Amino acid sequence: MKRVEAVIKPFKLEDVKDALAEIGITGMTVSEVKGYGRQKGHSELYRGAEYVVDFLPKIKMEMVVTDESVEQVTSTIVEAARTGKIGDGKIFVSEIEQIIRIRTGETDNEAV
Amino acid sequence: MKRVEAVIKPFKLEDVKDALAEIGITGMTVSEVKGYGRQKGHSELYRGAEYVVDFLPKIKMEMVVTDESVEQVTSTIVEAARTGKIGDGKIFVSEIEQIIRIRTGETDNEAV
Amino acid sequence: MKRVEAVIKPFKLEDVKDALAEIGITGMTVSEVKGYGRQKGHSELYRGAEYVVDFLPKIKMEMVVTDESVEQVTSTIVEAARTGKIGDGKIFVSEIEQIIRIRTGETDNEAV
Amino acid sequence: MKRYFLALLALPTLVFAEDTLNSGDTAWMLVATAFVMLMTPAGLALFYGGLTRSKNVLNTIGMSLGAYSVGTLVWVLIGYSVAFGDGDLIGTGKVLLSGITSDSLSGTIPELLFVAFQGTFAAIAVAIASGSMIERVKFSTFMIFAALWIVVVYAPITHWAWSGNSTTLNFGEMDFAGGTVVHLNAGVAGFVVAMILGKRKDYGKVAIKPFSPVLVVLGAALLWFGWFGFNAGSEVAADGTAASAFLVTNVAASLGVIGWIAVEWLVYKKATLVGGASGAVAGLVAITPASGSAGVEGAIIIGLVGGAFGFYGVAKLKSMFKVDDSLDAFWIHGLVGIWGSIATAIFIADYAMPENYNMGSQLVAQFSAIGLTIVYSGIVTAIVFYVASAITGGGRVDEETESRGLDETVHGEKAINI
Amino acid sequence: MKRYFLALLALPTLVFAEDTLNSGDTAWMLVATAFVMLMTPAGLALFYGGLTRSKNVLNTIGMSLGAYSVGTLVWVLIGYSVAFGDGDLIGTGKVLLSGITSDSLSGTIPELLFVAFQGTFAAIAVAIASGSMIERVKFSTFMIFAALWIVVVYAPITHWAWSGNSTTLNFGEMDFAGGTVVHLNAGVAGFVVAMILGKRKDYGKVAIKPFSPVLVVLGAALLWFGWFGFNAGSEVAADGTAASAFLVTNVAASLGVIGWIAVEWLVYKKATLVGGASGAVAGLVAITPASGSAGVEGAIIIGLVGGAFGFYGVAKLKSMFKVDDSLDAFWIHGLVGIWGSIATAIFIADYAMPENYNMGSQLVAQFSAIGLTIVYSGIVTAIVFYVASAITGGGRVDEETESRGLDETVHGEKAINI
Amino acid sequence: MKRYFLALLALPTLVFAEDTLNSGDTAWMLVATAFVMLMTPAGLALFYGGLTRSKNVLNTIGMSLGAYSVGTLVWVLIGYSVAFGDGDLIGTGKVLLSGITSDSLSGTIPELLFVAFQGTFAAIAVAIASGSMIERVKFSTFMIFAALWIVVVYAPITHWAWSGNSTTLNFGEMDFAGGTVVHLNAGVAGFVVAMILGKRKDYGKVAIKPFSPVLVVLGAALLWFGWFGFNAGSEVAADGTAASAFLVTNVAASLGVIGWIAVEWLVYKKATLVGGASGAVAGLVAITPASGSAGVEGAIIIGLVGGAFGFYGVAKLKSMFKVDDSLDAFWIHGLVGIWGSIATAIFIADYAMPENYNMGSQLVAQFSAIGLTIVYSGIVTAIVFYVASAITGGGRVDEETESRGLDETVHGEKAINI
Ligand SMILES: Nc1ncnc2c1ncn2[C@@H]1O[C@H](COP(=O)(O)OP(=O)(O)O)[C@@H](O)[C@H]1O
Ligand SMILES: Nc1ncnc2c1ncn2[C@@H]1O[C@H](COP(=O)(O)OP(=O)(O)O)[C@@H](O)[C@H]1O
Ligand SMILES: Nc1ncnc2c1ncn2[C@@H]1O[C@H](COP(=O)(O)OP(=O)(O)O)[C@@H](O)[C@H]1O
Repeated sequence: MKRVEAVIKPFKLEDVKDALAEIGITGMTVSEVKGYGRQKGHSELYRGAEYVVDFLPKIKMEMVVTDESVEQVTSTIVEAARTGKIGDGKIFVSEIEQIIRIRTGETDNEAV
Repeated sequence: MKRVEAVIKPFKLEDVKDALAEIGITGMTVSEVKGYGRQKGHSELYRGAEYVVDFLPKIKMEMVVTDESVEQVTSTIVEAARTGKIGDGKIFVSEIEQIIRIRTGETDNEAV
Repeated sequence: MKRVEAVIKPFKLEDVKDALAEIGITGMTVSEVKGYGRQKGHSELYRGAEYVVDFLPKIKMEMVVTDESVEQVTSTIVEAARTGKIGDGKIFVSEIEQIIRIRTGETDNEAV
Repeated sequence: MKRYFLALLALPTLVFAEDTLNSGDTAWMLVATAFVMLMTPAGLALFYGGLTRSKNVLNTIGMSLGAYSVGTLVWVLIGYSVAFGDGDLIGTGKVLLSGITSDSLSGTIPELLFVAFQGTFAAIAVAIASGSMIERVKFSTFMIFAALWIVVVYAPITHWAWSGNSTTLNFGEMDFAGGTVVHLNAGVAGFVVAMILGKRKDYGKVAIKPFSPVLVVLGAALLWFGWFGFNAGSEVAADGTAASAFLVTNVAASLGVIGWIAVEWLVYKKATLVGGASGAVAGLVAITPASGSAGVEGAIIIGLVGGAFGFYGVAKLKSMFKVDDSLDAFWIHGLVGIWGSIATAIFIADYAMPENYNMGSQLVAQFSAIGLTIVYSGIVTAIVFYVASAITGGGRVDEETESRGLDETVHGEKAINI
Repeated sequence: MKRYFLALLALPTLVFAEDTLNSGDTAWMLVATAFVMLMTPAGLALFYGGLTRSKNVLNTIGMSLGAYSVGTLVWVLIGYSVAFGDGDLIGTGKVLLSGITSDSLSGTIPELLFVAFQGTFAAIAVAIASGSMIERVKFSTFMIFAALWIVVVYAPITHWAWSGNSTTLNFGEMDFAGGTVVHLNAGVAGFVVAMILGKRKDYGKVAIKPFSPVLVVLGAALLWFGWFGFNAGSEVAADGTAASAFLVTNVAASLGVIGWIAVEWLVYKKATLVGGASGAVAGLVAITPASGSAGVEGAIIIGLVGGAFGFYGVAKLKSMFKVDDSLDAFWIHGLVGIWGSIATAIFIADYAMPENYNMGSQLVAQFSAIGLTIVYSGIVTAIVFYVASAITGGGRVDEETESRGLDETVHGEKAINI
Repeated sequence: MKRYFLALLALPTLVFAEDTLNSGDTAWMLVATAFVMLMTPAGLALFYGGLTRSKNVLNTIGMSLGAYSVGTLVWVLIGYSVAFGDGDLIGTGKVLLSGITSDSLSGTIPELLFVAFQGTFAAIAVAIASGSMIERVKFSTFMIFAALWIVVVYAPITHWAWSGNSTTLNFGEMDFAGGTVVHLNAGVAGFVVAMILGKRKDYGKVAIKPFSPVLVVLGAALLWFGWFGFNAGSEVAADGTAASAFLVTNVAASLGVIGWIAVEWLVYKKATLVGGASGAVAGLVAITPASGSAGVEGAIIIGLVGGAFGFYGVAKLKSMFKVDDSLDAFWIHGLVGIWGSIATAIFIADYAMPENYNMGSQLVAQFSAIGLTIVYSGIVTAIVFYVASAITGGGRVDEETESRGLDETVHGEKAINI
C-alpha cells in the first residue's frame, strides 16, 4: 500500500475531495499546514510596519491507497488541484507497510 | 525503526496516551486533523440553511518506535482507541531510516 | 528522495527556516503539533485546580529532499534548532518514492 | 423629532415649554446617543463580523467602523441640514451645523445633542445595508457610497418622516424610532446593491461557515442594549413614553429570540445561536416603529411574529429570489421592517391610543410610507451605487481577491493569529 | 422597591412625593435597566461561555440568551404580578401588567420602567443558576425550568423581600440589591439541580480547559459595568445613596479581584485571569446586599474577603462535596452571597446607620432570610426541575451528546471556524 | 473639577447653587462614571490584548484589570485626598474619604460620585502606560508601580490642573477632560519605563502579529463609547456644554479613523483595522483637552490631524528612537496628546470663546502644562519604577519567560483553547 500526500491550495479542497470520491477514494485525512516555497507571500501590516508572510496557508491531504490505484489517484489530484499559478503544491508518494482498522482489527488492503 | 501513525477519535486521546505510557512509549507527536471516511458527519445550520459536515475532527498520533515494539504498540492502540462504532480510525505503519535527537545528536534506536 | 521531518521548539522556526534557506532548501511544509516526551509540561490553573499540561506546542517541519542533501539538511537543522535544553525535538528521515509538482506535472528530483 | 407623531398622540411632554433645558431629559439623551453609537462599530460590527467567513471578518467589521466614521462626518457637514433643516422636500440652512450653539435647544435638550443622536441613526442605516454587499464589494466603493447615500437617500427620507416640517411627503405614518426610515430603507438599499453586484462566486455552492457565533451573539446583545437608546431615546425625554418604549423593546426582542428558535426547532430540530441572535434583531426591528405606541401584548405578538418571519424570510423566501443578500439585511431589516410598520397601526396600547384613531386610514398611511421608501430608496440607491462604482473604478473586487478573502488582500490582516 | 428597607433607614428620598415623575431619576433608571439587561446575554453569557469547554461554548451562551428571553416573557405575563402585586404570601392582580399605563408611577419613575428593571433581575437569577448545570443539562429542560422557576421560586422570594407588602415572610433583613433574593437563591438552585443531574462524565477525570479567559474577563467586565445598574439602580433614584452604592460596588469588585488573586498567588504562585475575573464577580456578589448601606471601609473588607472566600470555596470546599457544580454558581453566588448578607449587618457607614441600630437583631434577620431562601429555593427548585425534566423526557442529554459536546449536537454550530 | 477652567469660560453652570443635588446631573454622572470604568478592564484590555502576541494576551489584559483594581483601592485610600484635598502643592485631609457622606455634594452631584468618577481616570491613566511595558515587565512590579504612580505622579498632576485650589503649579491651561493630565502623562510614563526596561528580545527582529484585530476594534469601540463619559462627563452636568463635548468627541474620533486610514492607504495601499481602531483612539486623545471648548469644525481638524499624526508617530518617528514602546502608548497618547493640547488653544467654538481670549498667552499656558507634565512625570515615574523593581526583585521577566510568553508562565493560562 502507498501513502499519497498532497499539499494543495486551501480553496481547492472541495474540488479535490469530490474528484477523489468519484474514483472511489473513501478515506482520507486532512490537515491545515503552512507552506514555504516559490510562491511569494502577501504582505501584512501592523501599526505602520509592513512585513512579508513567508508561510502560506495550505491543506495537506493524506490517503493510504492500494498500490494499483496510486497512478489514478495522483493524476486525479493533479487535475483537480491545478490552477496553473505558482504555489499549486506537490504530491509525495511513499510506502506503507501495514494498515489496521481500529474498529474491526482488519488489516492491510481490507483496511484501506 | 518504524513510524506508527494512528488516526483516532479526539476524546480517546487521553486513554490511548495513558495506555502507551504504560507500555513504555515516552515520545509521540500529536496533531489535530480532519477525517473523511465512512463515518457520516453531523449537520450544521447557518441561518436556515442546513449542510452536512464531511470532515470530522480526528487526532493523529505519530510515534517512531523500534521494530520490535511495533506489534505491541499497535495492539495497545487498537485496544485503547476502539469504541466499536464507525469512525474509530486507522493505524498506518511505515519505515523510518534515521532518527536524530536534536539536543544530543544521538541517532537511531538511541534517539527513539 | 527522502523526507526529512523535524519536530522542533516553536520559537526556533524562523532560525531553522533561515538556516535551511541558506543551504538552498526552498520548499517545506510546516504544521503546528503537540509533543509528548521527556520534557515536563508547565502547569495550568483553572479556578483553583492545577493540572499539568502533557502536550507541549511544537512545530513539525517536513521537507522532501534529494538523497544527497539529507546529510547537510539534518545537520543544519540540528545546529539551528538546538538549545541544549530538554525538548529540543527530533528528526526523522524516511524514503519517498515519487514526487509530483502539481502545477507543471514535473516529477521526482525535478519536482523537489 | 417625531414631533408630528407626538402631536398626534398629544403627549403631555409637549406641554413643557420647548425652551428650557431639562437635565434629566438631557442626561437620558446623552446616554441614549452613546448607546446608539455603540450599535455600529461594536454591535453590528460583531454581529456581521461573526456571521461572515473567517477570511472576510475584518473587512466586514471595517464596513461598520468606516460607515460610522464617514457617516458622522457627512452628517455634521450636510446630512443634518438636509434632514432637519427647514424646507419642504429637503431641509436647508444648517450646513456644518451653522447657527447652532451649545445653548440651542431641541425640545428640552441641547440641539447639539439632538444632532449627535440623529447622526448615529444615519450611520447605522448605511452600515446595516453593508450586510448585503459583504465578501465582494470594494472597500473604497462602499465608503464613497456611504457618504453619498446618507445625503441623498437617508436624509431626505428622514426629513419627510421626522422633520416636523409640513412636507408634502409625510403621510402621517407612525414610525416612532425608524422602522421605515432606518430599517426598511437600509434593507432595500442593501438588496438593490446586492442585485447590482451579483452573487458571490461561492454562493449556493460551498457551505458558508460563520466565523464565530460567539461574536454574533455578543453583537446581537450589544445591539439589543443599544436599541434601548434607539427606541426609548426616540422619545427625546425621560418620561412614561420612554419607559413604555423601553419595556416593549425588551419584550419584543425576547419574543424575537423565541419566535425564530421555535420555528427553527420545528423545521430542523436544532436551536442555533445564530438563529437566536438573528431573532433578537428581527424582534427589535419589528418593534421599532411601534415602540412609542404598542403595549406589552402588542409587543409579544410583534416580536414573536417578527422572529418567525425573519426565519421564514432567510430560510424560504430568500431562495425564491436570485439575489445574494450576503448577511440578509433585506430579509431581517426590510421584510421584518414592513411587518413592524403594519403592526404599528394594529397593535396600540390603550394608554397610547390617539383619540378618534382610525386603523384603516392609519394603515393606508403606513403603506404609503412603505411604498415611498421602497421606491425612493430602491431607485436612488442604485444611482448612488453606480456613481460610487464609477468613482472607484468598479464596485466589485476581482476574483482572486474574492477567493483569497478581503482581509488578507485589502487590509493585510488576519482576524485571529493563534 | 426595597421600600421597607428604605423606610428603615429613613432616607430623605422618601420625602419626595411618590406621585410626580422625576426625569433625572427616570433617566438613571432607564440606563440602569439597560445595564442590568446587558449582564445576562452579554456579561454572564461570555463569562460562562469563556469558562466552559470549546465544545459547549454556544450551548452555555444559549442558556443565558434563552433565560433572558423566556424570563422576560414570563415576567410580564405573571412574574411581576406574583412579586409586586398585592397580597401576603404572593402578589396578585397585575397579570400581563394589567392596569399599568405609561402614566403609572412607582415612586418617582414610571411603573413600566420599574417592571422592566425588576424583570432583568429575575432573568439573570435563573441564568446564574444555569452555570451549575452546564455541559449536560438539556436545552429544552432548562428553558422550561427557567420559566417555572421564575414564577414559583424567584417571584415569591422577591415578594417577601421587596414588595413592601406586610408579608409574614419578611424578617426585616437588609438586602439592598439582591444578595439573598438573587445570588444566594440562584446559587442554591444551581446546586440542587447539579445534584439531581449528577456529575459530568469527565468531571474529576479529565483536565477541563476553559475556552477562553479573554471572554471570561470581558464577561466579568460587562458584569461589573452592569452591576452599577444592579446596585446603584436599586435605589430607584439618582441621589446620594445611589452614588454611595455605586462607589462601594466599584471598590468591592476591585478588592474581589485583589483578594482572589492574592490568595491564588500564595497557594499556586500563579495569578490567573480566570481568577481575577471570578474575584471581581465574587466581590460584586458580596457587596450586593450591602451596597445601599456600606461605606468605603466596609466595601474594602467585604470585597477582599468575598474574593478570598470565592477562591477558597471553589479550590477547597468544593472538593469536599460530591456535587459537580460545573461553573461554580453555588460557590461564587451562594457561598459568597451568604458572606455578603452577614457582612451587610456588620459593616454600615456612619452616614447610612439607622437610628437605634441593633446589630444582633439585624443578624438574626439576615440569618432568617438566608435560611428561608436556602430552604424554600432548595426544595421548590428540586420540584420545578423534576417537572421540567418530566415534560421534556428527562433532564440530561445522552452520553454521546455529552462527549461530542452540545454545540454540535444540540445547536449544529461551532464556537469558532478559523 | 475643572472649576478653574469653567470659571475662565464663565459658564452659566456655575450659577446653579453648589449645594443642591440635581438628579439629572447625578443621573448623567452615574452613567458617565460607569462608562469610564468600562474603558479600562474592557475597552483598553481588549484594545491592548488584541494588539499583543497570542502568548501574552492574558498578561496584557491582566495589566488593565489589575491596574483598575489596584487603582481603585489606592484612589479611595489616598489618591483622591492628594488630588482633590485642600493644599497648594498636594491636597490633604480626605484620606479614606474622611468626612464625605452620601449627603456631601460636589457641585450638583454627590461627592462620592465625583470620587468614583475621578478614580476611573486615575486607573485608566496607569493602564494606558502599561502598553509601553508589555511582553516583558513583571506582573508584580507593574502592580506595585501602578499603586505608587497614582499617588505620587497622577494625583499631584491632577491636583495642579483640576483641584480648583490656588496652586502655584496651575498655569491656566485648558484641559477639559485630561489631555495632559491623563494622556500625555501616561504616554510619558510608559515611554520612560520602556526605556528603563529595554527592548523585547524580538523587537525589530521577528514580525509581531497581533492576536486579533477583532478584539482591537471591539476594544476601540468600547473606548470610544466610554470616552463620551470621559469627555462629556467632565462637564459634571447634563447641559449644553456636555452636549457639545459629546458631539465633538464623536466627530473627532470619526475623523481620527479617517485620518489614520487615509494616510496608511497613501503609504501602503492597505487600510488596516488596527489602523482604523488606533486612529479612533488618536482622535479621541486629541479632542480630550478641547472637548469642552472646540466646535464641530475644530473637531474635524483636531481629529483628522490626530489620526494622521498617530500613524506618522508609530510608522516613522518611532523608529528614530531606540525605545521599544510595545503598544505605542507614547506615540498615541503622548505625541497626539501634545497635539491636542496645542489645538485646544487654537480651535475654539464661537459659543465657547471666553471674553478677551488671547491665543498667544493661552498657548504659553498650554506649553507650560505640557512641559511640567513631561518633566514631572518623566522623572518621578522613573523613580517610582525603580522602587517598584527593587521591591519585586527586578522589573523584567527572565529570558525564558519572555520567549515562552507570560500567559503560560505567569498566569498558567492560554488565551484560547480550541
Ligand atoms: N521540497 C518540499 N518538501 C515539502 N513541501 C514542499 C516542498 N516543496 C514545496 N512544498 C510545498 O508545496 C507548496 C507549493 O510549493 P511552491 O514552490 O510554492 O509552488 P509550486 O508547487 O507551484 O512550485 C509549498 O508551499 C510547500 O507547502
Ligand atoms: N485510506 C485512508 N487514508 C488515510 N486516512 C484514512 C483512510 N481511511 C480512513 N482514514 C481516516 O480514518 C478515519 C476513520 O475512518 P472511517 O472510514 O470513518 O471509519 P472506520 O475507521 O471505523 O472504518 C477517517 O476519518 C480518516 O481520518
Ligand atoms: N518516538 C517519538 N516519536 C515521535 N515523536 C517524538 C518521539 N520522541 C519525541 N518526539 C517528539 O519530540 C519532542 C521532544 O522530545 P523530548 O523527549 O521531550 O525531548 P528531547 O528531544 O530533548 O529528548 C516531543 O515533544 C515529541 O513531539
